[in-house]
Amino acid sequence: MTHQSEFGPDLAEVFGPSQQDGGPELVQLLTPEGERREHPEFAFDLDDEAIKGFYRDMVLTRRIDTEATALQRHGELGIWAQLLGQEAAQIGAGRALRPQDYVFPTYREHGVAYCRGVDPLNLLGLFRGVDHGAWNPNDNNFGLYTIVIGAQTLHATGYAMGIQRDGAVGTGDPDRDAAVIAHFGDGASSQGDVNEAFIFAASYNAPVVFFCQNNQWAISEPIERQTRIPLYQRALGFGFPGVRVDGNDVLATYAVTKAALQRARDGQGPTFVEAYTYRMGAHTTTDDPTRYRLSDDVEHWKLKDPIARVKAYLTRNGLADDAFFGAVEDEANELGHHLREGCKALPDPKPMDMFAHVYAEEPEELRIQREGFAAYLETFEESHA
Amino acid sequence: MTHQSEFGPDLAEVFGPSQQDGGPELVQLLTPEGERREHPEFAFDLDDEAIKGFYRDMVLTRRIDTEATALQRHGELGIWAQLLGQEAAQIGAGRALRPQDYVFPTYREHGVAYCRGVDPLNLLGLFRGVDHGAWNPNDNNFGLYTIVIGAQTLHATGYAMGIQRDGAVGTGDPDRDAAVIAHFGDGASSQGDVNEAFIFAASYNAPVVFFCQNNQWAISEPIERQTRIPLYQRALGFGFPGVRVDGNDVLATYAVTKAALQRARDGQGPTFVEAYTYRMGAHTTTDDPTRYRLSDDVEHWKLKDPIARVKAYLTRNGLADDAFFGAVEDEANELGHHLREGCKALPDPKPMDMFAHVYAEEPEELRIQREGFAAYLETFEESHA
Amino acid sequence: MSTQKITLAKGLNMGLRKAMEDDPKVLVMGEDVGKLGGVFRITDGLQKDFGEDRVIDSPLAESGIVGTAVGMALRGYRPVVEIQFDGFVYPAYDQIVCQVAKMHYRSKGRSKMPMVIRIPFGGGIGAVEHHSESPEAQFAHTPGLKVVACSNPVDGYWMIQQAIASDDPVIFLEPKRQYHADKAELDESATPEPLFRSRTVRQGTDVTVLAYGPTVKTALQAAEAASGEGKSLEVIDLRTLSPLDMGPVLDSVRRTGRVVVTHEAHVNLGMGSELASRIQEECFYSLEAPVLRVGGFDTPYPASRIEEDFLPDLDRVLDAVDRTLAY
Amino acid sequence: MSTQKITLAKGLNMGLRKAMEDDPKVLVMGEDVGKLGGVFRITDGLQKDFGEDRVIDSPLAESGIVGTAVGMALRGYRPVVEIQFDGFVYPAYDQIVCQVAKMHYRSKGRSKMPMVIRIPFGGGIGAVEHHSESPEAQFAHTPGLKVVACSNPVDGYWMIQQAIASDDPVIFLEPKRQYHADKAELDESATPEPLFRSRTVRQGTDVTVLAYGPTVKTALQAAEAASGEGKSLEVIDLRTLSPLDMGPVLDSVRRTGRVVVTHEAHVNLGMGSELASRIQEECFYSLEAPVLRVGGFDTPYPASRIEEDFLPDLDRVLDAVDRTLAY
Ligand SMILES: Cc1ncc(C[n+]2csc(CCOP(=O)(O)OP(=O)(O)O)c2C)c(N)n1
Ligand SMILES: Cc1ncc(C[n+]2csc(CCOP(=O)(O)OP(=O)(O)O)c2C)c(N)n1
Ligand SMILES: [Mg+2]
Ligand SMILES: [Mg+2]
Repeated sequence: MTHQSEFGPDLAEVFGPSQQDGGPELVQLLTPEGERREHPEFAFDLDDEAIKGFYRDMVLTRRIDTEATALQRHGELGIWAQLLGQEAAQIGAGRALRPQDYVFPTYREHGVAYCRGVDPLNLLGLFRGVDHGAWNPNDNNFGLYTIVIGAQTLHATGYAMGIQRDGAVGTGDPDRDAAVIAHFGDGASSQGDVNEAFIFAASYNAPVVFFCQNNQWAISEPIERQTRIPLYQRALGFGFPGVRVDGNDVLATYAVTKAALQRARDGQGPTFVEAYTYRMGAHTTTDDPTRYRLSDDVEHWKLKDPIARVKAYLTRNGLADDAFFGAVEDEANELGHHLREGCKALPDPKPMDMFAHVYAEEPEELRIQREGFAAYLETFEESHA
Repeated sequence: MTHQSEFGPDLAEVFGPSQQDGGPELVQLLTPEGERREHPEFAFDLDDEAIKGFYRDMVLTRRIDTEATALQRHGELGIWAQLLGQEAAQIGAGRALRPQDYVFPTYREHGVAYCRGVDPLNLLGLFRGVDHGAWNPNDNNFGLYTIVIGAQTLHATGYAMGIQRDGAVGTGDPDRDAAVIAHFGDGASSQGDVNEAFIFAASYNAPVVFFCQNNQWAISEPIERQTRIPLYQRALGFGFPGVRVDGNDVLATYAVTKAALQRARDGQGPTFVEAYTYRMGAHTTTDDPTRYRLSDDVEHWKLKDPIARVKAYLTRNGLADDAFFGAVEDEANELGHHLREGCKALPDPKPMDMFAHVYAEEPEELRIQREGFAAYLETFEESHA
Repeated sequence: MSTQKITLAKGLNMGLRKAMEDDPKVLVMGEDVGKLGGVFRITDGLQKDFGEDRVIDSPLAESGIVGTAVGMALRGYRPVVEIQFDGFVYPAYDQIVCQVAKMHYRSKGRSKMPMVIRIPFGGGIGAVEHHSESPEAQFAHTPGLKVVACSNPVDGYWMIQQAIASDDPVIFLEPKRQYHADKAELDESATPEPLFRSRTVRQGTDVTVLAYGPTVKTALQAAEAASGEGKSLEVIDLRTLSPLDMGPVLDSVRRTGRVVVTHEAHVNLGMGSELASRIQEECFYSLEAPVLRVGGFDTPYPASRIEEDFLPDLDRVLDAVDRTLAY
Repeated sequence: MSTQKITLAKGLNMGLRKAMEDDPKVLVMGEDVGKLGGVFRITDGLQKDFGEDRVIDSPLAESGIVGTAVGMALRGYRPVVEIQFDGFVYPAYDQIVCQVAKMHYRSKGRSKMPMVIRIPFGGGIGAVEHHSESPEAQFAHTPGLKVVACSNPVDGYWMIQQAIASDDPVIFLEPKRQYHADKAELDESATPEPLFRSRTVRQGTDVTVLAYGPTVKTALQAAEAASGEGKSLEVIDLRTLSPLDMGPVLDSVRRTGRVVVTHEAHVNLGMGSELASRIQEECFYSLEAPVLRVGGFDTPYPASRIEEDFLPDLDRVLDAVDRTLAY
């Protein structure tokens, strides 16, 4: 009785399906082979030193990811949301930010967190189950990870409206004008909240960049379930620009995100950036992608590896030598060590911690509950004593 | 301290604001002066008799509206949602339907209800407060009025998915293939639910027409608060066609809706129809539009009256005489009488009715509550006896 | 400052204005709150005086309103969100219970959520479906939110200002049928009671009647009627639903031994059930009779022509009083 | 038919399969329910056998899932919706409480809403935020919905089929930490108990313990432990939360005079408060002690490393048992 849906994808024929190579609209500045490309609208305006920096960023980010994945396998984390394959999208976006900009991440923005200076160890807390978010969002203008899909896009829009009200948009002062970036996935684009965020951002012309990492999958559901046309086109219907950038190309992602952020800071409103990429790993460490996707696809995308192409570029043009790559590798090893040791040393919360910070001002009834539980716990300590 | 927002509407400049005359994209087949126009894509394929029928429909619909408004003023209704000015949009859409199609209305679709053969008296119940919907949705394939903005667009999409599963799409059998029409307003287009309905409809290629009456206002909020670009363009970002039709032109609305419904029935998926019109009256009888809009605008739109232009066409071309117009007027008077008398005669619900139909199968605890209240009520009857 | 007679609508309007004057970070946001002044006119005149950037007409999307307000709060603003009617708070439910309620906890107190969500609630105005709901229990069940209900013009004036001043998110319930009903004398120079305190509004000795929002008036009328029959009812206006201020309640119950709770929300899992549970837990030996609950029945809100039968009224409160006294 | 040993996950899977075989109108819909078989594999293999039109992978939008399911139900289908985790039901809250719950009432019984909304609920699996919530009280407070919770594999098999057969919408709660835990013997030829009935799962004479879903196991363990100390606990698996089946509860309380209710949901306005209210109302003179509640604390669900402290466990149930016995 196995059968497929009889309702044919006629729209995909009309509008063209989402293509594995991103289609002609893809902004690319560095090919998978490591060759630079020009684009009529977007230019990469940094030097080769910066590219070496991006290389380092991506290697370290990948190390955070593989280290955390390994920690999960060893039972040190409850779960981990891998970013393997999405390093360029995150470093490109993260490095385009100014300090005064503000980031609203999902649960997978480890690379962006790294760019913001969040100690990667802090990212592990919530996956280990010791807290819901260890860093102070105000320290690095990097919000806490948001798990309810799409919710943070509205927060980002509201925060951007706050920036407007603070007069920090369109003044021309580069240290004052600020933008917000909202991260989300292709699956998230189907949530009402995300679409409402588009509406509010357009309506108020808010300085926010909607940065979607289209990694082709929402757990087991392919992008075709969420949209029949290239996702960046969604923005056009809301009245602001959408751009599809090669999310495995750190130069292009940087250039496009930078332009979008500047547009926001200048008071020209929201932009939608679709970073076209691929989730090379499982959705999380508890997922089993062999149930729903072909290893062929994964192989195809391996050829587009975001780090390999920068390495190719650097090598081919003699911009970096073994000493450089070796030094980055050493740094990565050090980071790995930091994470391994740090993770195991993360202090477990104490039972009584669950009562902390429920409110800014604790109500009496909660105090009573808290004290009651403390007294209850003490009876055990006594009985064990 | 009065001031306006400083965040300029630069997008409106880029994309062009929503224009009072609907802009060049407006599909129009009958001008406000009553002259027929051709359109490259949409043709009106009925004869002049049909136009006379539409005239009658619109006059009767307007009478339902003015009669109900008067009944509210006389305290017979708690509130009334007026459709004044939107007759052509509703009759054009309503007459394009086949019996097997299904309608999901808002709270203002009195003209569509009329087209479906719902006794207008039945519409009064919920505004009078005697029930939440008096008609059987299955009698006329006309759903109950939905008050929570946008919720019905998802029901419409799901119903359309049901039609697909029944194999009643794209068979080529004109009596079998069915479509769904979802009505909603310009304000509703901002709700998450409506945008999710677009996503589901596109994803499953569901046979549903999203029919938006853009009457320029969501209570006191102008369309510019909801979108900076023409609303029909919203659909393009979701991957299905959008059309802006002159909602004060019954011929054009009919032609466009009919084409969209046929597209759906043929299995070609959803279409967004923006019927560009104007809410001539208040939002409801409790609203006071003088607080937020200029009477100039209303005057401007009076010149585009949907009924006047059909009358002009019929008169100018000698297609209808005084006898015809008089007969329609008589019918309207009769209808008015029916509504006035019928409304006052609508039976009040009985207190115990509140317990009816909470569930298909009443749980014991509710039965006990119901019986307890009945007994309680009896103590009053006894004490009054 | 001299006193003046005001309605609840006026009290709220004045309180909002005062809060906006006192703190430039206070913003008002919602559907039709601008030129129209809200469908109940609670924000009347505020946009004219504070501008479109502080009194923000929003697109028609409740999740969007609350969700963007979260962002504004994170940026240091104090948004006061208006939900047009109780029945339309549900599209924002996710943002309220998963984000507004949890942000402070999640962030270990680093991100405050000083937001007020104003909800005109309750029935009795002859409205159509979804315009007469009482969603308070659902919010009170959610840790991280505070929930209060005002019942009179003077409280409206003070409580809205206190809620705005609170660093915790407050669900602020306004009994819509009282908006333009009774007037009361406001003395703007008075010192208000704290926000999270209940108030005994009538002393009595036989039965304690607990009420909030729209049923405070009903309870007082019942007390008046009962006193004619020689029964002395003590009436407590709870004012705060989460946290509950059990002190005055338990004191009273220890004296009277009998309790009737009344609210418009459905009885099943309504505030009455929590109050009954706590009272029997705390005052087990003081109770002479079970705590009785008089609320909206466990049916959807009915057509308005029979809403007064659905809603608790004087007679049903008195009936419960009689039943508890008969124990 | 021969019997077999199955897990809860398997029981639900088999029950869904049976319902789909028996009635072609039954559809399954949700995120990842197709090829993946759901993140908990409850729908494993169903799409392969019943096709993509009956086992529908949906876009990532819960309101959309429930809202389109409403439309499918209106067309005559019987949708079974999967919400991936408890904490993600809230975006669909509006559709559930305003549409699913009210359609039958609004239409005077003309539009049935035979929908099942399956929600894996509760904690104890070491998950991150929003994956361990217990939202049942909020749904039970809503007239028009029926709410049930299964606690074991055999009930899973039967109850899901009964819920699907019901013409009323059913919120179907599945204790996710039991999915792959204990096995039980299923006899497919047996006659199941009716859906909306509670069940006494252990007889006792001293204290009545009320539980449902994940806490049934806890309660049984407590009873076992208590019996070692000579205390006889009666344990009732409520199974149905709305409507409540008070018959067996009141019978038991009249015998024991003492009650402990335990659930993972927050105590404040949790099911325990409704149960306590009704029990004190119905059995006032039988109670020897107040009804005590043991639930999740009134804090947001904490980080998973301390979730077992948040959740009611054997010790906390026994503590309450001791407290009630000390009265
Ligand atoms: C509201 C909500 N529904 C469901 C989930 C469960 N869930 C977690 S991640 C995910 C898929 C997200 O896909 P996408 O947005 O593409 O982001 P990605 O994980 O691919 O980065 C789902 C369904 C959730 N977290 N929140
Ligand atoms: C979810 C929700 N929020 C708010 C309201 C209150 N409300 C009723 S009608 C309306 C404006 C609707 O505007 P639009 O969609 O343009 O339709 P129109 O009334 O103009 O036909 C509002 C805000 C509602 N009914 N539902
Ligand atoms: Mg994805
Ligand atoms: Mg409108």
